[in-house]
Amino acid sequence: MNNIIKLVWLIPVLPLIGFLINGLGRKALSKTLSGYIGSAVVLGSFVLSFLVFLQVKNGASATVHFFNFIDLSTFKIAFDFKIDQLSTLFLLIITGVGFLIHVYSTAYMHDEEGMNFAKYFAYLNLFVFSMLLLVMGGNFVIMFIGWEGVGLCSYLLIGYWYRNTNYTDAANKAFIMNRIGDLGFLLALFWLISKLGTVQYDDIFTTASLAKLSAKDITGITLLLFVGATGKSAQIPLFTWLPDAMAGPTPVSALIHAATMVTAGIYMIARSNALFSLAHQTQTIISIVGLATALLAASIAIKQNDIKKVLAYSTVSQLGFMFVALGTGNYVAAVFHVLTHAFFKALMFLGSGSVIHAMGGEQDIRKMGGLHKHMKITSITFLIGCLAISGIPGFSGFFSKDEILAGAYGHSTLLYSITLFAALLTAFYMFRLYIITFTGKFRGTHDQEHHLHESPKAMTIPLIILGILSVIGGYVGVPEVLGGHHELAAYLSPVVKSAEHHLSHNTEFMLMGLSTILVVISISFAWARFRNYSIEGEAKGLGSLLENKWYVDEIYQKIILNPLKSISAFFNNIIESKLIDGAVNGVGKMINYGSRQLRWLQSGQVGGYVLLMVIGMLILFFIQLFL
Amino acid sequence: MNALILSAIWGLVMMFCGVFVKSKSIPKYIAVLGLSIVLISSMIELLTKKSFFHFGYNNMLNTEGFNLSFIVIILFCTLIYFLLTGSEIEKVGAHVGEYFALIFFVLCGISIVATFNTLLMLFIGIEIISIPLYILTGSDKRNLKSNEAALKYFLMGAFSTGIMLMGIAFIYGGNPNASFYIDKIEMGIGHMPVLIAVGLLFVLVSMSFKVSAAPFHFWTPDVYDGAPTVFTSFMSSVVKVAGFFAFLRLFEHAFGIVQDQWQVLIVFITVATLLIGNVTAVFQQSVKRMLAYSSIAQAGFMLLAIFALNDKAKEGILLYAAAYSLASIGLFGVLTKMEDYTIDGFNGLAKEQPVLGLAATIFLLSLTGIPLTAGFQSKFFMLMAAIQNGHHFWIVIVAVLFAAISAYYYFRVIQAIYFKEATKTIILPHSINIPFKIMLIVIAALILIIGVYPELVIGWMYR
Amino acid sequence: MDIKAYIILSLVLFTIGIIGVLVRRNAIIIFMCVELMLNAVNLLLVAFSKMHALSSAVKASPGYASDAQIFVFFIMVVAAAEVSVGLAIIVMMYRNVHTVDVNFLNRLKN
Amino acid sequence: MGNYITFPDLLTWLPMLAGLFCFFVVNQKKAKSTAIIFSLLIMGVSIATLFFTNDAKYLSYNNVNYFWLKYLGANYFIGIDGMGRMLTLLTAIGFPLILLSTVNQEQQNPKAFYGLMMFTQAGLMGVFMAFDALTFYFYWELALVPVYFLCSKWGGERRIQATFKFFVYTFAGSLLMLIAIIYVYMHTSSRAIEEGVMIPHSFSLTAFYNAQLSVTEQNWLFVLFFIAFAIKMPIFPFHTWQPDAYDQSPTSVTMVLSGLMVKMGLFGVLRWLIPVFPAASVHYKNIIIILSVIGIVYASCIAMMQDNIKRLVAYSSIAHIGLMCAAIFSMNVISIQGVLLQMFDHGINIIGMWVVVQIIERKTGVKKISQLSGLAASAPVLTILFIIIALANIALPLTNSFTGELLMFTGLFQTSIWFAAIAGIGIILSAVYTLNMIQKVFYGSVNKITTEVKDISLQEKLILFFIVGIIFFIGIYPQPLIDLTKESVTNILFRLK
Amino acid sequence: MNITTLVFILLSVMSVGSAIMMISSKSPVHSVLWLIVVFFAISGHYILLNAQFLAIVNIIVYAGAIMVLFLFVVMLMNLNAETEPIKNYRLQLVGIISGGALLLVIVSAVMKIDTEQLVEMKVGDAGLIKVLGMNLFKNYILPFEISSVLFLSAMIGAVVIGKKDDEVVNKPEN
Repeated sequence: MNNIIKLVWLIPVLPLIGFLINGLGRKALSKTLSGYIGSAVVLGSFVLSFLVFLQVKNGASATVHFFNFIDLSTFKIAFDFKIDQLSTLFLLIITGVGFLIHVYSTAYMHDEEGMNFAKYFAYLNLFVFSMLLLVMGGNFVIMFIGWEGVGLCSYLLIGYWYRNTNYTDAANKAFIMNRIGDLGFLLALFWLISKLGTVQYDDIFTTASLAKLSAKDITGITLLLFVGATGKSAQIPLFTWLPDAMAGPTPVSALIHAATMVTAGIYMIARSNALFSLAHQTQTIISIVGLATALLAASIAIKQNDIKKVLAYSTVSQLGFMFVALGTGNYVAAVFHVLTHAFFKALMFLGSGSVIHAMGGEQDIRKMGGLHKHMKITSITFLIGCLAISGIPGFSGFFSKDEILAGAYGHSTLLYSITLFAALLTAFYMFRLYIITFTGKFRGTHDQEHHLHESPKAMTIPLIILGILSVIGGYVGVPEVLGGHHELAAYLSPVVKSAEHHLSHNTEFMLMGLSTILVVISISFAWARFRNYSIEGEAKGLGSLLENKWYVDEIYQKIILNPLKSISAFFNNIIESKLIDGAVNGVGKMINYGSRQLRWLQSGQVGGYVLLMVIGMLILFFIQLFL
Repeated sequence: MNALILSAIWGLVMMFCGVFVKSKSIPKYIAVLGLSIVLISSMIELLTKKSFFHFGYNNMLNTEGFNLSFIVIILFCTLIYFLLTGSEIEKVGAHVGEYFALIFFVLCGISIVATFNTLLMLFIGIEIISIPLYILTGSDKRNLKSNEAALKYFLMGAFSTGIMLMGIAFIYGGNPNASFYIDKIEMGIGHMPVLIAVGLLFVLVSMSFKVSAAPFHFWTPDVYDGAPTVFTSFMSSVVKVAGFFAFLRLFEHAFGIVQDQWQVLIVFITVATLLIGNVTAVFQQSVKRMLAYSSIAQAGFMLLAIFALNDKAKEGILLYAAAYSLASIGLFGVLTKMEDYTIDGFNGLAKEQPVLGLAATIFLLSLTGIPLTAGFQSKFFMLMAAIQNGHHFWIVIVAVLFAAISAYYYFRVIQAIYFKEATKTIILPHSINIPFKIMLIVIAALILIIGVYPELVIGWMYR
Repeated sequence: MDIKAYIILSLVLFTIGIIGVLVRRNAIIIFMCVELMLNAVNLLLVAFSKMHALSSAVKASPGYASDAQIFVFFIMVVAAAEVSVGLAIIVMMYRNVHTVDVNFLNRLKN
Repeated sequence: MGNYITFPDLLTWLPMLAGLFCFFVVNQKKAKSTAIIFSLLIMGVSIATLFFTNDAKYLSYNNVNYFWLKYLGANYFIGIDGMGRMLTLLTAIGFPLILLSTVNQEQQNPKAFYGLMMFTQAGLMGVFMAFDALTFYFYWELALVPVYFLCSKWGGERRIQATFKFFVYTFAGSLLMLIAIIYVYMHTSSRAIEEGVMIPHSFSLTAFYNAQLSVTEQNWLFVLFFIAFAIKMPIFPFHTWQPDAYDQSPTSVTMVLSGLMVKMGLFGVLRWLIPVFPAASVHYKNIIIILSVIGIVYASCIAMMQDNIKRLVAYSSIAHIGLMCAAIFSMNVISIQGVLLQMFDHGINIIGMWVVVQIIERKTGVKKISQLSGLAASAPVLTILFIIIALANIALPLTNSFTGELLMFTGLFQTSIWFAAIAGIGIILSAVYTLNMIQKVFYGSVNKITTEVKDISLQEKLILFFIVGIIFFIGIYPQPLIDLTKESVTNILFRLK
Repeated sequence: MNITTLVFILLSVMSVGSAIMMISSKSPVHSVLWLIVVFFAISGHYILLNAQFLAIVNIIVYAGAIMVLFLFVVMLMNLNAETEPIKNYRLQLVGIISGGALLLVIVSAVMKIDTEQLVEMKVGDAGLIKVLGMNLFKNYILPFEISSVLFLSAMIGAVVIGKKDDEVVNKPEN
C-alpha cells in the first residue's frame, strides 16, 4: 500500500513531464516520438492509477501531504493529494480514456505539421495533468488549481487552430464562461474559509465542522459551488460554450468535452456530498437545473446537423441527467453515469472523428449517409454507443440511466416523467444521427465518396476498446433488483453516501420496463422518420427555434453582452473622458480662465491700483473693526 | 551694528568711487571687497556678540542672534548677487559706482529693519530701503518702461509710507506708555484698544504693500517688469525678504500677544495673495513678469510666518530668505543673459547652454518646492509653523494646493528648457563666461546643500 | 480739546489726500496729496503727544511726550528726501514724454 | 550603530552613485552598460539581504539611523524589515530586467537617461526602507522628479502634457501628505536624544505610531494621507493621469511606473496609513473598499474598450491595484498577506507585460490592437511567453498572482460577500479583455504589418524566461515570500488592536 | 465756546477747505498754493498745541522749501489748467465714495471710545525746542545720524536720475 501511495505524485507528474518534453522540445521531436511520449506518460499514469485502485478498492484511503502551499500561521493551504475510492475511480477514467484518446490522436492529428503536433500533445498532456490535479487534490484549492487548469487547456485546445477567428472566439467563450463559474466556486471557497478557516476535505467534511455552518451558510456555499459546477459542466445558464467548443480537434472533444473535464462539476459535488446532503433547497435547484438542461439540450440536439454539435448537445443533456441524480441525492448514480458516459460518449466522439477524418473534414451530416458500407468498425462501434446512450438493456447506459430514473422516481413522479421524456429524446436524436450518417445513400461529393475509407488502426483500436467498455462498463453497477450487488456503490461507500431510495423491486422492474419500451418506440420512430433522409428545407416554428438553439446565444448577446458593451462605452466615453478627466482638466482650465480674468485687475494705471488698495483696506478695516 | 555702519560707510566709498574711478569694471571689485568686509564683520559680531562700534543707541536696535543671522544671510546673498551679476550692473548705465552705493544703502536699511526696536527705526529703515530702490528702478533712463516703473513705484510707495505713518500715529496714540518701542506697546485686557487696532490695520496694510501681499501687490508686477532685470533680481529677492523680516519682527514683538485678534486678517491676505499670485502667473508669457507674479505667490507662503508667529516661523523665514533669494538671484542671473524674455525664448536652452539650463532648472525646482532643494525646506518650515500655530488649519491646505499650481508655471519654463526645440528666430545666449557658470553652479549647489541640510542656515540663530 | 476732534480732523485731511490720489492724474498733484497725508499724520502725532503729556505716567519724564514730535521731525526729514527723489523721477518722465499724466505711460500691465 | 556600511546604505547609495556615474563620469556609449552593471550589482546586494533576515542578530546590518535635522528630531532612518526587504528585492530585480529588456532601444542622450533611471531606483529603494516620515517624504519625491524628466524628455508625442498632469497630480497629493506628516509630527511626544537634550517631537515611525491624535484628527489626517497614496496607486477616481502617462512614457519608464512605483502607494498605506491611523482606517474602510471595488469593475470595463494596447494594460493595472487596495482595507491577516504577495507578483507580471508590449511595438511599429493580427504564426515563442505572462496577470492557478489574489479575495470576503462578489466580476472581465487582446494580436491570420515580424532574440527570450521562471516559482511555492513578510503583517495588524 | 475751540474750528475749516480746494482745482499752480495754505493752517494748529518748534519747521521746510520746489517744477513744466489730465467722472465718483467709506469706517470705530481724553492746549513743554533738542541729541542720536544716509541716497538719486546723458530710446518690448 504505502509504496504505491508514495508514488502517487508520479501520476500527475508523468503527464507534466510529457507536457514539458513536448512543449519545450517541439522543434526537436519527430511526430512519432512526441506522439509516443504523449501517450506513454498517460499510460504510465494509468498503470499507476490502476495499482492505486487495487489498493483502495479494499476501503483504504490516504491523504498525501507534500508541502504547504500557503502557510500563514492562522491559515494553511496544504499541497495535498487525497487518494480514496472516488478520486481513484476518476483517475482510472481520466488516464484510461485519456490514454486511448492519445493513441487515437497520434493517427487523427497526423496531418498537422511537426511543431503543432507536438504542441497538441503538450496541451493534451497538460490537460491530463490538470485534470489529475483536480481529482487528486486534497483540498478545494488544489481542486481549484486543476479546475482552472482544465479550463485553460480547454481554451488552448479549442483555439488550437488559431488562425480561424471563429475557433478562437469559441475558445474565449469557453474560458470566460468557465471563469464565471469559477467565480462561484471561488466565492464558495472563501465562504468556507471564512467560516471554517480551512479548505481541507478531511477537515470540512466532518460532522463537527459541518455543524458549525448555519443553514444559510450551507445553502450559500452549495449554491455557489453549484454555480461553479454549471460553468464547468455546461448547465443552464452557462452551457452555450460547450457546443461551440467543438471547434477543437475531435479527440479533444472526446476527452475534454465529453469524458473528463465536463464531469468535473459532478466530481466536485460528489466530493462534497456531505455538504450537499444538508442543503435541500440547493438540491432541488440542482435537479431542476439539471432537468431543464437535459431537456433543453436534448431538444436542440434533435435539429442539429453538425455531427459534433449533436454529440455536444447530447453531452450537455447527459450532464443534465447527472445533475438530476445529484439533485436527488443519488451521488453514486451520477458517478456511475459519469463512468459509462465517459465510455460511450468518448466512443461516439472518436467515431465521429473517424467519420470526419474519412470525409476529409466535413462535419455536416446532411452531406453524409451510407457510411456503414465504407467504415464498418466505426459504424458498429458508433451503434454500440448509441445503444448505450439510449439505455437499451444490456448496454452500460441502461444501468446508469436507470438508476438515475429510479432515483428521480423516488423523489417525485413529475421529475421522473420529465427525465424519462428527456431520455426518450436522447434515444431519438442519437438514432437520427446514426441513421442519417451511416445508413441510406451517400449525399456528399464524388471526391469525398472516393476517399471514404476506414480509419487506421491507431484509431480503430481505441474505438473497439471503448466499444467493449461501453457494453460492459455498466456491469460494475448492476442493481440488486437484477441480481447484482452494485459493486460501484459498495466501492464508493466510504466516500459517497447516497440518499436511500426504498423502491420496491416491483416498482423498479416496472420502471425499467417502461423506459425500455418507450426507448424502443422512440428509436423506431427515428428509424421511420429518417430512413430515407434527404436534405430538408428551412425549418419553421418550433423546428426553427430548435435549429437556432432556442436563440440562447442571441438572448445572451442581447441581455448581457450588449448592455455590458454599452456600459463600458459609457464609462469610457462619458465618465472617464468627460467626467473624471474632464474634472481634472477642468480645474486646469478654470485656473487658466481665472488667470486671464485676473489679469484685468492689473490695469497698469496707478489710480486703479490705489483704488483697489483702498477697497482692500476698506474690507480689512471692516473685518477687523466691525466683525 | 557692524553691518549698518559699515555698509553706510562703504556706500559713501562707492559714491566717491563713482566720482573718481573712470573705469566701469573696477567699482564691482571694490563693491565685492566692501561687501566681504561687511559680511565678515557681521559674522564676527554674530559669533562674538560684540560690535566694533560702541555708542549709545538707546536700545533702538536689537542685535540678537536671530536678527544678526538674518543680516548675515542677506549679506551673503547680496555677495552672491554681486559675484553673479556684478558685470550686468555695469551695463545699466553710466553711474556704476552710484548704483553700488545705492545697493549698499539699501543694505544699510535692511540691517535697520532687521534689528529695529522702535517704530521710528522701522520707518527710517524702510525709507532708506525704498528711496534707493525708486532710483534703481528708474536707473535705465532711456527706457520708458523703466521710467514708468519708477514713477509707479514711487507714487505708490509714498502713498504706502503715508499709510504706515498714520498707523504709527494711531499706535502711539493708543499706547498709554507714549512710546514707539515695539515691546512697550500696551494691549490692555481683552480686546485691544480701538486706536491700536486702527493703527495696526494701517501698519498691516503698508507692510503688506511692502511685501507685495494682495490686494496691495499691484505695483509688484509692473515694477519688477519695468526695472532693469539686474535690479529686479535684487528687489525681488533680498529686499523682499527683508520686508518680510521686518513684518515678522513688528508683528511678533508689537502685536504678538493679541495675535488671535488680527490673525483672520492675515488669513484673508494670505489666501488672496496665494490666489492672485499663483493664478495670474499661470497666464504670463514673459518669464520676467511670471517671476514677478511668482514672487507674489511666494509672498503668500512667507505670510504663513506672520500667520504663525512662532519659532518655526522664524526658522522658516531665515530659510526662505536664503532659499528664495538664492533661487531668484540665480534665475534672474540666467534671465539677464537671455535675449528673449518670453517662455518660448528658453526653448532648447539646455542644448545650447547645458550649465545654464541645469542651473535654471534647479532654481525653478527650488521655487516650486521640490524636496532636496532649499525651496522645499523653506516651504516645509512654513507649513510646520502654520500647523503648529493650530488655528485656521485649512489655510495650509489652500497653501499647498496653490503650491501645486505653482508647479504649472515653473515647469513650463523647465519644459521649454529641456523638452522643446529651439526655433531659429530665437537667439539663445552663445558665449557665457566661465565665472558666471561657476557662480551658477555654486548657487545651485548651495540650494541643494541647504535642501538636504537646512541647519546650515537655521543653525546660526541658535548660536 | 477732546482728542477725538484732532483724530477726526487729521483723518479727514488724510482721506482728502487719499481721494486726491484716487481722482487726479497729474503725478505732481498726486505727490502733493501724499504730502498732505503726511501732514495729517504729523498733526495727529503732535496731538497725541500733547494728549500723553497730560497722563500722569508720562508727566514724570517730559522726554516721552516729545518723542512724537521728534517723530514728526523725522517725517519731515524723510519727506524732504522723498520729494527730491520724487520730483527727479517726475522730471525725468516729463523729459521723456512731455507729460505728467500717470496714465500716459501704460506699457506695463496685465 | 557601527561604522561599517550597511545594506540600506548600499541599496540607496549604489543606485545614486550609479546615477552620478552615468551623468558625469562615463561617456555616452558606456552609460547603458554602467547602469546595467550597477543594477545587477544592486540585485546581488538585495538578494544578499535575504540571508540576513534575523533582525535580532543582524540588526546593525539592516538599519541606518543618525540625526539629520537635530532641532526637528528628524533622523535619517532607513532599514529593511520583511516588507521592505521584499519590495527592495522587487525593485532590485525589476531594474535590471527593465534595463536589459529595453537595451536595444536607442535613447538620445543615454547618459542623462540612465542617470535619471538610477536616481529613480534610489528613490524607490529609499521609500521602501524609510522608517522616518521625513526621510520617507524625501525619497517619495526623489522617486517622482526623475520620472518626470524621463517621461517628458523621452516619451511619446503628447508626452509633455501627459507627464505634466501626472506630475502636478502626484505633487499635489504628496504635498497634502506632507501637511499630514507635519500635523502628526506636532502631536508626537518628546524624547531625550542625549544627556539633557530633549527634542519636542519626532518624525520616526515609532513616534508616529504613538502620536496622540483624537479620533476626529485621525479621520481627516487619514484623508490627507490617503489622497496622496490613492493618486500614486492609483485607485478610482484618482487615476486619470495614469493611462496617459503609461501611454506616453518611454516603455522602460512605464515599466518603472507600473511595476514599481504604484507599489509606493500601497506600501505607504501599509507602512504609514493604517498603523498610524488605526481608528480612521476602520472608520473609512468601507468607503475605500467600495471605491476600490467600483474601480475594479470600472477599469476593467474601460480596458475592454481600449484599442491601444498600452492603455489596455494601464487600465488592467488600475483594476488590479483596486483589488489590492480593497484587500488592504479588509485589514485581516489573510488579505494583507495576500496584498504583500501580490505586490511582488504584480510587479513582475506587469513588467513582463510591458516587455512584450514593447517588443511588439518595436517590431511592428504599432500599438493599436486592431492593426495587429496573427503574431502567433510569425513569433510563436513570444506568443507563448506572453500568454503565460498575461494569464499570470489574470491570476491563473500555479502562476504567481493566483496565491496573492486567492488570499486577497479570501480576506475581502471576510468583510463582505458582496465586495468579494463584485470584485470577482473583475476576474471575469479581466479574462475577457486579456483573451480578446491575445486573440486579436496573436491569433488570426497574419496581415501586412505582422508578416515580416521575426521571433524574439535570445536575449529577449532569456529575460522573458526569467520572468516566467519567477512567475511559476512563486506560483507553485509562494511560501518563501510569505515567510519573509509574515512579521510585517503581524506588526501592521497589531496596531489595529 | 471758548477762544481755543473757536481758533481750533477756524483752523480746521481752513485746512480742510483748502485741502479740498487743493485736490479740486484745475490748475496745478493753484493746487500748490492751496496746499501751502493747508500747511499754514496746520502750523497754526501746532502753535495752538504749543509745539512751537514744529510750527516753525513746518513752515520753513514744507511751505518754504518743499512747496517752493513743487511750484518751481510746475512752473518749469509750464503746467496749467489746460494741460491737466482729467479722470473720467465715474472713476472720480468711485474714488470719492471709497475714500469716504474708509473715513466713515475708521471714524465710526474711533468714536466708540467712551473715555474722553483731553489734549493739552497752549501750555506744556513737550514741544519746546529745548526739550526736543535734548531728546533728539541724547536719545535719538542714532536715527539722526542714519537719516544722513537717506539724504545721501536722495542726493545720488538726483545725480543718477537727473543728470541728462543720453537721448531716449524706445526699447523694444520684452
